[in-house]
Amino acid sequence: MVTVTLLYFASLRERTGVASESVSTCANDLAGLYAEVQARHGIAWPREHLRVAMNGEFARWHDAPVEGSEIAFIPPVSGG
Amino acid sequence: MVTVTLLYFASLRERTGVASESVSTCANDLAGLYAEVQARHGIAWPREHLRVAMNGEFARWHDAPVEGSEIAFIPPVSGG
Amino acid sequence: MHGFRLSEVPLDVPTLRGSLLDARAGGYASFEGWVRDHHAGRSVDGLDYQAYAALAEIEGGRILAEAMTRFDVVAAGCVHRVGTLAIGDLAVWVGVSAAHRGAAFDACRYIIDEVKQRVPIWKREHYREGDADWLHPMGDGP
Amino acid sequence: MHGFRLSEVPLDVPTLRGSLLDARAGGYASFEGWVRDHHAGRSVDGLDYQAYAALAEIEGGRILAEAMTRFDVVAAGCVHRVGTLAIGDLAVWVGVSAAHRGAAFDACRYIIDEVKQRVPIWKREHYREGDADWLHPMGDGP
Repeated sequence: MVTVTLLYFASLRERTGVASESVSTCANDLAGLYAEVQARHGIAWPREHLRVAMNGEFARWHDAPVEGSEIAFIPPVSGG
Repeated sequence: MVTVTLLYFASLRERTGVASESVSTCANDLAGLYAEVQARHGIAWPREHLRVAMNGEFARWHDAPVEGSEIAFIPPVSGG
Repeated sequence: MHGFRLSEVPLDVPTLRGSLLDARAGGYASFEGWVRDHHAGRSVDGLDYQAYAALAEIEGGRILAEAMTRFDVVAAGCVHRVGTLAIGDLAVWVGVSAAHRGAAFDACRYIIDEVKQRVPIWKREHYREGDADWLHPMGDGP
Repeated sequence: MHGFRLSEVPLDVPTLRGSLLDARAGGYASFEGWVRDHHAGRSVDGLDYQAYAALAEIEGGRILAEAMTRFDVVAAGCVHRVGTLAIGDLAVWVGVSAAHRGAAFDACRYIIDEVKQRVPIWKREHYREGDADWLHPMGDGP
């Protein structure tokens, strides 16, 4: 079990209603963590449409969540 | 025989020493007129490297010089 | 302005441009993204940009470094607004100086294309009818 | 500034850019040619531009009209300096606004490429050694 901070942006922030939250998780990897978040917040968005970042750097879905880290699920971007 | 005004720019102006000159010519076309100018000013530049304009519009070498017109031999350009 | 940064305040183009002036540079290409009054058939009144700032600055900096490596340029910069913008406001500026224009154009286009695809910034459009939407190209929404 | 013109005085980029602002435009691409301090391996101190003004304005206007036809743009302008310029001075400005960036970039590049090839303007470079030369790409000289 690790405790991490989740960051939400754009539609995900609108859906979850929070900019960040602290959660404890037993997920083995970031994919599993996203599945928990999907279930808890009712997010239909398939993982394939998102990217994931840990501690300010892009990460891989099979990376394990690191204790105390900051994790962001990155929806498709629309800058410019 | 027609009388026309010749305009010179850039290297051609430097070579002829004038920005413009009035000449009378019996040349049948602008190619013939350029041949006269080449001989008179010692210009080696082959016609194929130049364009020609008459009265502020590009013209063709086989066009006849028009009485009173303004004719320019246009060396390769280097703006920008 | 060399490299990439976010800005919470309006951009001053003359200052940004001036920072790229260089006696070795013969060409300067720039791109500006302006907030326009319509999108996908709807009338737009304004928009918000939200960024994941820490990652945006890292990824933006990476794109600028790639452009410097791939193209023969003298200097390059990009600044992206965050916050609330009105129609006609400047959302993003890219500027590139180079000895020759081909490299300046190519690098400028590379930077804006990559920034739009990779940098974690999101746009929320406000429509004339009163509703608003986060834009997520290629996604169906959460 | 829409269309093409020559200028005997320094160009004011903010004014030129401002003339292309339009609520329908989402992108603005621009190119500036600056006088650089070297060319073909020689150190350059400055230069003169000479134009066949009447024909330059006709041919420049034609290029701008072609760009408006070929690309989906909102507005486009180009101004070219004539006279004596120093290192770093702005020799030519091109600006294009469009709904989408692809058209803005493509039109901007088309305009500068065509202007350099077709508009009767000539550059005389002053070299650090004191000599000067008219440039005639592809020609051997008169």
